[in-house]
Amino acid sequence: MYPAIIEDYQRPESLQEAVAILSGYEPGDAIFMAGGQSVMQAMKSRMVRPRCVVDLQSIAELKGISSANGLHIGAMTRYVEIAGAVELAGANAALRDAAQHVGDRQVRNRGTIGGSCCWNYVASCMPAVTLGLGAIFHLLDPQGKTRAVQADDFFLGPLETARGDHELLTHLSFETTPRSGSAYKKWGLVTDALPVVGVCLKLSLDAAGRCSAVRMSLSGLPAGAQRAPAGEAALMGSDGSRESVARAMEAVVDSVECHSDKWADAHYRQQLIRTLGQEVAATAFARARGEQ
Amino acid sequence: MELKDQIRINAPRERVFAALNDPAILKQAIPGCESLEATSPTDFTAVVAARIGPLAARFTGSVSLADIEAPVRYTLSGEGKGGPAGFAKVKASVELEEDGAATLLGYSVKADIGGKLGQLGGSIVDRTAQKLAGEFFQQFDALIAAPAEATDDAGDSKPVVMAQPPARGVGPVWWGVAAMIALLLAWMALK
Amino acid sequence: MKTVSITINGERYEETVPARMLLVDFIREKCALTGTHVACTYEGVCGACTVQLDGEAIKSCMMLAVQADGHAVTTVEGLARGAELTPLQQAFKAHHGLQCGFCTPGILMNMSEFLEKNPDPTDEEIRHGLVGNLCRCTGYVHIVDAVRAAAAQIRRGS
Amino acid sequence: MSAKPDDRGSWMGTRLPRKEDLRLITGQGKYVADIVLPGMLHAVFVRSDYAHARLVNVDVSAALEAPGVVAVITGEEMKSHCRSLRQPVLLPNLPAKYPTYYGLAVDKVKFHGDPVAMVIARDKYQAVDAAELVVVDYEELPVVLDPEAALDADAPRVHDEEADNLMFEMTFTGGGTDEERAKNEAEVEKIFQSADVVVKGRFRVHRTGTTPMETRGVLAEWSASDGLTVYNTTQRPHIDRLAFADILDIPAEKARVIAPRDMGGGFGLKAPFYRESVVVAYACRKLGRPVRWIESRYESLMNIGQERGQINTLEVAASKDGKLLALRNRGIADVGTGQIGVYWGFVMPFLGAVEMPNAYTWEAGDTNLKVIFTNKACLTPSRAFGHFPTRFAMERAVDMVARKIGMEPSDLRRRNLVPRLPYTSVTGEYYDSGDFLKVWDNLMVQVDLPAFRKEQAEARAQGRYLGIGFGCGVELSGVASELMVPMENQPGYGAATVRIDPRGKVFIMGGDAPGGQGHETTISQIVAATFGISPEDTIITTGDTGTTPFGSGTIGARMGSYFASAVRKACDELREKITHVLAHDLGIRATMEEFAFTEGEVVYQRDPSKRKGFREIAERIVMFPINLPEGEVGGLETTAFFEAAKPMICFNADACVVEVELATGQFKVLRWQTSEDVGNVINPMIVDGQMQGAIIQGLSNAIFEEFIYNDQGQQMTADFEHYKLATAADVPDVKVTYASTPCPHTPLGTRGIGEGRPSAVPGALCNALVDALAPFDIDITELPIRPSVLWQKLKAAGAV
Repeated sequence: MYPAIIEDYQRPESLQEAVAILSGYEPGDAIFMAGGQSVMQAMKSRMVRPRCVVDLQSIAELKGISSANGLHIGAMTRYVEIAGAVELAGANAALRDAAQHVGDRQVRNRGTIGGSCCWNYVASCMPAVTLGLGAIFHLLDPQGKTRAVQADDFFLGPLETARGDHELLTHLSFETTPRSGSAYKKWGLVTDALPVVGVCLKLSLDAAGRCSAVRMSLSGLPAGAQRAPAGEAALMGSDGSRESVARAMEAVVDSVECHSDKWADAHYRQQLIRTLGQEVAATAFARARGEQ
Repeated sequence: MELKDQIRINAPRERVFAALNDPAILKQAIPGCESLEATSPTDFTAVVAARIGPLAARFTGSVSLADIEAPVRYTLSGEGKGGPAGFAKVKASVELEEDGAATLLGYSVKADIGGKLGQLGGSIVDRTAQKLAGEFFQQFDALIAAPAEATDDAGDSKPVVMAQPPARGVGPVWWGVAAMIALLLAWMALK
Repeated sequence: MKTVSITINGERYEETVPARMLLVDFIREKCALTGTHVACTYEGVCGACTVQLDGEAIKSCMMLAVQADGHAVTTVEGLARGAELTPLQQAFKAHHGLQCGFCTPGILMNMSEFLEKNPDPTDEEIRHGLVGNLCRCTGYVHIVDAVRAAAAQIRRGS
Repeated sequence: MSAKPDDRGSWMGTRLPRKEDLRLITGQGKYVADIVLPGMLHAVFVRSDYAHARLVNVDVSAALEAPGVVAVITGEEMKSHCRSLRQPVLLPNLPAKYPTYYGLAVDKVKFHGDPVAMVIARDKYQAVDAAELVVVDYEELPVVLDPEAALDADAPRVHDEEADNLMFEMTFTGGGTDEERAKNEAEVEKIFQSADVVVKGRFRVHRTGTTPMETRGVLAEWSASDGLTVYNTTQRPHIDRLAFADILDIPAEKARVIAPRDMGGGFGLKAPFYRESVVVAYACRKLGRPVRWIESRYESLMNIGQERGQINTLEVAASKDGKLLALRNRGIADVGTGQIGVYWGFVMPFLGAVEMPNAYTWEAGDTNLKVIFTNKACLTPSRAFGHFPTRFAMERAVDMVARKIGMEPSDLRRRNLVPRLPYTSVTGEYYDSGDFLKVWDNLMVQVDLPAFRKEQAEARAQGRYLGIGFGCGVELSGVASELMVPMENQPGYGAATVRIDPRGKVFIMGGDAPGGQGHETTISQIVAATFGISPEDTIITTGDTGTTPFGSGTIGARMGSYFASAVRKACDELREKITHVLAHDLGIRATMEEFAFTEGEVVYQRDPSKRKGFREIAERIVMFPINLPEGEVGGLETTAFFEAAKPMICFNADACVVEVELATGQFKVLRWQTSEDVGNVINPMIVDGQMQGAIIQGLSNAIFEEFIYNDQGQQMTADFEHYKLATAADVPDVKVTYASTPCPHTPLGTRGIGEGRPSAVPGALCNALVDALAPFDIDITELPIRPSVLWQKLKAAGAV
């Protein structure tokens, strides 16, 4: 189908120009277009009917991965670039795990990390992964003011984020902690489908090889991207043994709300949390130990 | 979709029932409510501008009341139309029970959505509806419980919003409307 | 209405179009290049409309024409040079990689970029690369055969 | 890459690359959506949001005012200006309730997606804008969705004019009278009473179908002199033409239907006559301008392509040494509204019931089918027409017997395959020819079961669960008039016109309308082989009722059986004429058999110096028709018809190997191996492709796809995010092998293949899963089979 009438299309070339255009509209009347792989679905089904589309493609500052001074990823950095970025190792390797399996090649050639996080669809990978990695979201407002929002505060629930109506997400920054590893894995009925359940785990090891810091997040559940604090607590001090991971995932299963739908019932989702948890834990520990 | 819960409101039963019949309160408590009008003693229409994240829509709902047994219980049925998006149908019952100075408000809602709204609503319908119902109650509780708390010297006082006496016969429209908005939002919340 | 200039298969098209026009409609209706197909509604899942935007495979139904202003698009009509088919096109013919042909242009546009990035793919990589293109006729078997054969042919040629 | 004729110079049996491909791989294909006519308008349907509701009012005033809008058509207008779709040409000769319905809904909407109005605008975007402005006032009615509950006396009725929701009921065994059937039932019961082993299952198959990548499309134009021309995505243009004429009340000579040469798959979905086509055709006549409707995927998934949808309660009696004795089945098909012309939803389950006994010998059978209306989209034909569910039930039941008596399922199958043909099944289906055992034995050679059992045991010792599953299927090879006339009120014969031009080029015209099966190539090989010319020198035209002989369409594997045979017959008639003239010119007395058509020449075999180029003799007969043998006239063109006296079949057998992960129930199909009897193969590459595609469709149906209605009758799977098709990464490679027996009833020994091919798949798949999990003794009787379901079963069995 076809989008409803769009009165105006703008393609700003600077950040300031972009936020200025948006601020000229009532909230919701103008939207930023990043890769468009979600927004176009919403526009074509006419769930979203913007008066103005502000296309971010020409703003160079929004693009690319930089590890010069901590890890920064521009909001308009595409999945294809993240999937192939060798610098995303160890603590941030989960970004690659996710980006390699979002949608399909064509989607990965257009879709962006910032677009996905700002859309915050209920079942999607990037919100859960950036949450699991503890990303910081950098926002710019029309007055030129910037603010940094922790991932825990950025995602407010499906389709809602802390981004203000007239704010632009410019980039995300990530910690590059040593002796750390992360991993993400999802399951869907067909290959690379939206997650029925996905698990992201990031951990740091102490000198004895035990977990000294953990973040865990889930995708695919009705709450949208969410932390799994019970699992995190249970994994602290773990050496990565299957038993310790199993205990942690059981704690997760006990503490989160799973739902039933046509792809899987709630019990099966719980089982996926258990099995995916084991897989991502094995990978994350290996990465933290420098084995991968 | 079915929602069922019981919540405790810090106000006596009569007062809760009256507030549920007060369009001004309801209008404030319903997220995004633009208007709330009685078209007959038992029929009401509401226009709600709902918004979630990047999505926005205006939604027209109509609600009819039945089995009114003040201040104890009533049932309602409602229908909301989202234009080409589809429709929502709601059947609900509410029961108020005294719990000391407070009131236990029990409700059960069955809602069905149709058209694109339902097809694209997917599994997040319940969640969104619950969230909105939660928002409503939070606001509702804040609106009607505040005076009682103030007289109890129970810490920070909240502004008293109850501005006018309940209009006669205006029923608890929030039900249908809240659930319908929830459904509409669920529809929009899909990619 | 917006005036856009899009280079398609090396030819520049300047047209004034509504902002809401999809790129795929621009290609099919404004440029009369009907090799690019549409097979889903709003979901953008089937991949039949895949073209290359500045050399990368994308779904032209998931983009507005105005977004492609100033860019270069390649469609299936732009693959062959005159009568000379590309190795991938030849392989699809030789290995019966198509039946009804409706999904084929999208697959060719996706796989020709895929093979540039990964000239020596495993079958598993080919299949993973094809996830964004639904085919209902072939069961994918001969498509995988064709892509594998084309990869070998391209490697031999270079 | 180009194939060559075989040693004898024949193109038959060679892997000739397809003639169709060049245009399709270069973007030059012309599908219906690619056809643009001057002044063309765009149509969009407004469809019901409700599954069952009275139409109180349809207000089109705002839509009419919208920019670009030319007209809005409603059901009332269709009813007053056109006949209903309940026309004799579209009605089977079977006793069923046939609802009266029109191009658009009148009075009532009966399923979610029922068309209520059609908006026509100059621009397709504007047409969608305006469709949003049509305001429909519905009075909701209670829905009936469960086919079993639909038979309750107080169930809401889908069609007000009918007494109940039972559309069709038939018993397929025992004979024609109630008395005979009762006697048969008693006899079957006696076998069940005394049998060593009885298995019983309630086998439920969900709604799923074949979903071609190209949706439907209709482009209609009207001219006062020529009447109606419709470009329609149809598999049967000649039947459509009659239907258009009858419904729109147009003289039949003023109706022409053209199925575009390129059609993006059909698989049966494009075989019915659809109501949307009528509205588009009506609108173009009313407006005097071309009108085009291209179906959206959303509409397609809501309206068509839904098949399967049966519950079969099947019992099988067997002896303890593995002889199948009797079957008893009670089938229920959920047909939806039944409002789709030609098939009416029930013809598929009807044939499915007929085909239930499959390739096995039975002493007796007792089968009954009830087809029931519900507030859902009408079932439409899909490849494996009706018997995907019955075969799933049968192939599972056979394995259940094998397990019960401790026999290898493959051994049990072989023991019960019909050993000699012809044979008539307990439901009266005639199996003409072939060799089932040869096909089976070839499969077992490919599979090497002892080696697999060893691999399986070793894997199991390591905690890996491998399983093997078998299935087989008798499929119709085309449909003879004997079956087509009662079933679809249409002839089964194949028809072909063959014309040779003065340059020796051969034109073939057929009334069928292919959608990717490679007719142009296959026919060119037959013609090339028959005339000893190159396939390049042939031109095939299909789909245009204005230029092709009457035919029932591309349905039911008619290509290799009926169309190919008609082409061959026509070619032979022309060979007869050519050799007759040539013998006359050479001054010899010779019969056709004494000439060879080879390498572009016609050679007198007793004296090869006596020969003439094919082109030269063609030119002589077409252009210089003088000095001809007595009684002969010039010209080289003929139309031939082929009809088989009895239905014909093909046969196939499948084996697959799966691996299941206990912890999640996730499984992978590791190998898929087939053995086929397709008669003489014209182009093995094309046949391989047909088989592979069919098998993957079957897998995708069995695992991923499902049309879901919620408890309000809302269709919840109307896009590809919700209706999941298998991607390339989800399915295995498929190895196709042949153990063919030439068909004695076709001139080339060919059989039609491909239509029924997916039906052996779900049984084989589920048998493999059950085999892999044999230690836990689970069973599968319902589809779709998904990891979550398998895991629940494993959990219930205490495996995890």
